[in-house]
Amino acid sequence: MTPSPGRPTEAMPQFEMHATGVEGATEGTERMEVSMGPHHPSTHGVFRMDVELEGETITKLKPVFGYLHRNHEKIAESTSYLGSMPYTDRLDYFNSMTNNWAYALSVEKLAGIEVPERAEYIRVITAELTRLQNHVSLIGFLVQDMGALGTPLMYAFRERERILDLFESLSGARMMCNYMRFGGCRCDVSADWIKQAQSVVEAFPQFLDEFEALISENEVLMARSQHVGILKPELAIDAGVAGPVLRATGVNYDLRKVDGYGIYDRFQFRVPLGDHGDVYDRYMIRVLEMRESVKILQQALAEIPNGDYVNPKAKLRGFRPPPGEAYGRIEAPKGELGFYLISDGSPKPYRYRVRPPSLINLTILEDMCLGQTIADAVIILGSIDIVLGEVDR
Amino acid sequence: MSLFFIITALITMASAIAAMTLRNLVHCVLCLTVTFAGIALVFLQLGAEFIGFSQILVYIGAVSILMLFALLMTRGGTELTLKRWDPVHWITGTLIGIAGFGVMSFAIFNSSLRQSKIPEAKADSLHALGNSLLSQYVLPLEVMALLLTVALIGAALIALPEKNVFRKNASFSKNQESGNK
Amino acid sequence: MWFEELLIAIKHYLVLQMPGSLQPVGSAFLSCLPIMTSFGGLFALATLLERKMLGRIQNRYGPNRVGPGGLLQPVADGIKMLTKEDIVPKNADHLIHFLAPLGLLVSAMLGLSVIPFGHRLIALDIETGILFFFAVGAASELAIFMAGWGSRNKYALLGALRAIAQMISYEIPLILSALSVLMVVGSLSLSDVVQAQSGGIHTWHIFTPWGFLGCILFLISTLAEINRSPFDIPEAESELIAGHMTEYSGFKYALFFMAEGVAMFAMCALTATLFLGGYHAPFPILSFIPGPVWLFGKLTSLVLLFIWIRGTMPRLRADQLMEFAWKFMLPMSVVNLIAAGIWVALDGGVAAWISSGLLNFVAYFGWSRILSQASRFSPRTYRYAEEAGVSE
Amino acid sequence: MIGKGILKGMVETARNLTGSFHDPDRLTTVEYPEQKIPAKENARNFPFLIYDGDDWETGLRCVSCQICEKECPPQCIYIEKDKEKKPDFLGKMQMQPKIFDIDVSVCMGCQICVEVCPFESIRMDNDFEYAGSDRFKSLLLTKDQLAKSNKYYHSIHPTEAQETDEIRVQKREDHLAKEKAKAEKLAKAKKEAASKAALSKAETAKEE
Repeated sequence: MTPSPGRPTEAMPQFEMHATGVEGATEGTERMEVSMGPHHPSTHGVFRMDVELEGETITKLKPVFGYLHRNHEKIAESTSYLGSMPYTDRLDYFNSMTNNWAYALSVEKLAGIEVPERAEYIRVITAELTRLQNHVSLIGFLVQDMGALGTPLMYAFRERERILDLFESLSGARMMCNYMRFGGCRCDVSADWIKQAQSVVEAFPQFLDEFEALISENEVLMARSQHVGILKPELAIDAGVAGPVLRATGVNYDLRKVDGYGIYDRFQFRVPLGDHGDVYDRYMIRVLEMRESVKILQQALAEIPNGDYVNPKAKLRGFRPPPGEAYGRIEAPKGELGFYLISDGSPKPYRYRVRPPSLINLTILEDMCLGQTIADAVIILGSIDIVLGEVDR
Repeated sequence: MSLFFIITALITMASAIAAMTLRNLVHCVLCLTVTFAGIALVFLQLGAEFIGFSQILVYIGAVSILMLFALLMTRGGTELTLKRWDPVHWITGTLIGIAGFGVMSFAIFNSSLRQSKIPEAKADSLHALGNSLLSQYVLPLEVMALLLTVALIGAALIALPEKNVFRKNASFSKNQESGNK
Repeated sequence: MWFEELLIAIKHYLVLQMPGSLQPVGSAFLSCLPIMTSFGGLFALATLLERKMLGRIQNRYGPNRVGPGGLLQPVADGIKMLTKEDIVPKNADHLIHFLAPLGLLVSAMLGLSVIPFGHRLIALDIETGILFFFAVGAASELAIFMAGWGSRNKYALLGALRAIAQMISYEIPLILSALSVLMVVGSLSLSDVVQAQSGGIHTWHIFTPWGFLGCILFLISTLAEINRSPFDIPEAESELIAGHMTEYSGFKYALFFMAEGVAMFAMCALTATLFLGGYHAPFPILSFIPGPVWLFGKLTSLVLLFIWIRGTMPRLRADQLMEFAWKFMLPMSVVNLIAAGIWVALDGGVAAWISSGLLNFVAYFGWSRILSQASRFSPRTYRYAEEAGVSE
Repeated sequence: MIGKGILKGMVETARNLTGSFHDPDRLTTVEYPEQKIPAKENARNFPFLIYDGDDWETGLRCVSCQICEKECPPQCIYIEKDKEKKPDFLGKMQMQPKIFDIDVSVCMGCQICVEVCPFESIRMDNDFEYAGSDRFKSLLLTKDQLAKSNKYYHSIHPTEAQETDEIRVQKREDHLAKEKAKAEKLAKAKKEAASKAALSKAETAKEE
């Protein structure tokens, strides 16, 4: 009367095989194709995975995207340099501040604009706050994908809300901040705002402790995520993966240290590294990165100097960089975000190209998913941390 | 012969016939389940609570599910492809049925059960059942238990996950190799 | 006692008013009616309670728009479900698709009939009560299969087969851990089980070594049996949309939920009966409060525990779930059965306490250590990059 | 030991469960239509046009220079110039828009129009309740819907409005100073001309 242990569900799908056309049988068992998405509840937006299954094991996975393609790069080539700034908000709509920064950085490189010190501090503060809110919502979503009925996600969103409130009182918008300008920022931060930010940052480690007590040592989470979706460091480097996904494989590569762009060389922080490159490592690396971000924020908020918030020489209207090309990159929360610009001296970029971390981290999805079950594919996708606005552009 | 028994018997027989004649195998199994339930009801009417509920637990809860699983794993639950009126099948089936029925009725008519009146269920029948199972019939019980354990271990062995062979097909690594060539 | 006697007197009076030939049917009807109505109402309240409590766990208010404090939310949900279009897929097997929710609800409701709600307050007092309970529970697997297969939907079928595999696997530890109680009590009748725990809180089975582990195992198996988090894999929305309920809408969908809710109550009531003293008060001094109140109190606290667990836990993967059932639950329930056997053999003295407690304790810690080493998961520590060794 | 992490997590949820009853830091929900969070001072949503005084048509600051139309990234602004001119706050005759439409279903609230406007006439509103029953018309805001008074601007963004007013006062002062200088120059020129004329007259008279 007892079914065999292990995976009794192995052979289930074969029933449907006759009803739906399925590719030819191999080695005696037939395979089933399942199309997960574009409106599947856990594909994080309009993303589709064409999965070929043997039992519940994935034998082939084809990511299909482009449902959200909006011609971002071409639009940017037909609008002014300033006009693309609000569009960069919509690339990775979780992290508009870092998107702004990366774009502003490349335009500044292109036109040789100096950035005042205060503006650099403001940029570091907003970028690290962005990293906090991105990572916190990501781990919330990841645990939600594992089936934790919203509780960790709600806690994560409660904290994210505090940071979004800061963004709103600074830039006017919660997510589409459009805050950076070439040579600085759009408006100044007030002493009051810095105080608010300090209180949010002070309270954040306590929240992280709570969150970790809630879920980090949960046996179910560990069983679900450890040794699942392993990414080898060699493959990660070959595929150009960057950000926490790369660091979870143990590769020490953080642009804040490597490039030292902005004023990151002034702050004391460490780069956490994983040893296994599995889902749990990617989760924990993000938690640890948040703790480091809190350290950076504490230093930056304490040390912020007075001065201009934007280079007074930078022109808002009629901005024409000299002919040339530039590539500016930063360590966005999701990985290396770069903008490559070619100017022909006109008010519009001749070529505008985004290096989206989400898309490039997504290329290794199949390599991580093969041989795992379909339930793992969901959390592996969740652990890569993609935003379809950036993947499709 | 109460009205209730007649209804039960009719349902049991009707579903048994349906289980034989329906073309969709899953429907057949579901009808068979109704037959099992009917038999359990007959047991209950005879006052054999333990056997009746065991019948439900084992046959409806497990055996029919086992059949359904087996069905889905092998045939895919689609319609039977047999010709409906294959005379050879029907004649052999009828002969086997008649033979089985004859043997059964011969056994029943010659058994001692028919002579004696059916005893009323005792209040401590359950205790008696348990005692006899663990004293008089302990050896058959142990043998059955051993057999089932062996079957369980065998099933577990068959179901052991095989080594993963899919990983080497990973698209990125493959593309990269072909790109390098 | 007075409350139970009052109810029974009312029922007898009502039965006597009926014509003689109708009396057996009428008596059965009058036994069923309170169970069906009270658990139907309780289900409605439990949905509200669940949403409210989950909301509070997640720092939200929960439903509070309909009626005072959201009290009428179940009514609104019910109306919504009733007025929704009942969609049956074109290719579905209509009869089976229709019968599945009914079968599930009936099997869940039947289980309640052998639960003693108070002294002599039991709809069906049979010698093999617990066997009846598990037997009708087993029928729900068939109903779930019917739902999954009848819908002609990949997700529904996958969900149904997962559910069945899971339910059959967890039925074994469920029955084995219940068996420890039956061994000690020496009867399959639930009224005998309750009667054995009538002496106050110290006689409850949960406060014995075998009863404690048995209760935990029973509760975990219960969670799996009724497909609740963290074992809600059959309806894991991140993988399988809604499992076997994918193709159901409107009132049939509501029936599924109702069946799940009633099954949860039935299981909780059984847990309370087997391990928590059933309808008995914890202290004899409090026995002036009617038995049903105690039982419902215990049942509600178990339901709250389930909601609490649901608010905390992620969900296991299907194969890990099976591994857990066969590698942890089954050995532990067998060990617990042995512990109960020791208890019976030593007749429940101090020696029995120590020996069966030690057995369970050693088995639990030893086995969980071995298992967690074998399954390779553990909390990790992380290293940080050296400042100098930045690699490009 | 299996179960330790789970127990830790359950303690945490229990703390949040009780905390949600007494700790406003935990229960952050605001029940929207009844309760509203006061808008942040910087909050922006869609642009509007400012007018001075009481009459929106005469007080409208916009001079239909069309810079915002050109700079708007999603190009949601549509302006047509009116043939008739009207005096602005400095008294100069300026162009005015005949049509000024903003399609808020296209607008992304990026604030670039505000930054590029040289006449302080377009600013960001913080009203977000734009839901309407008409899909197209109710989201196409016309000049009369867009025009809002300077007083309203002060009520939603007090600091920014103060700065804007200061800029305008400065502009007026500059203008007045310029006018004055111009007038003085003119007067001086006139005087000079007059004296010159007188001189020349005298000269001619002398000559005669």
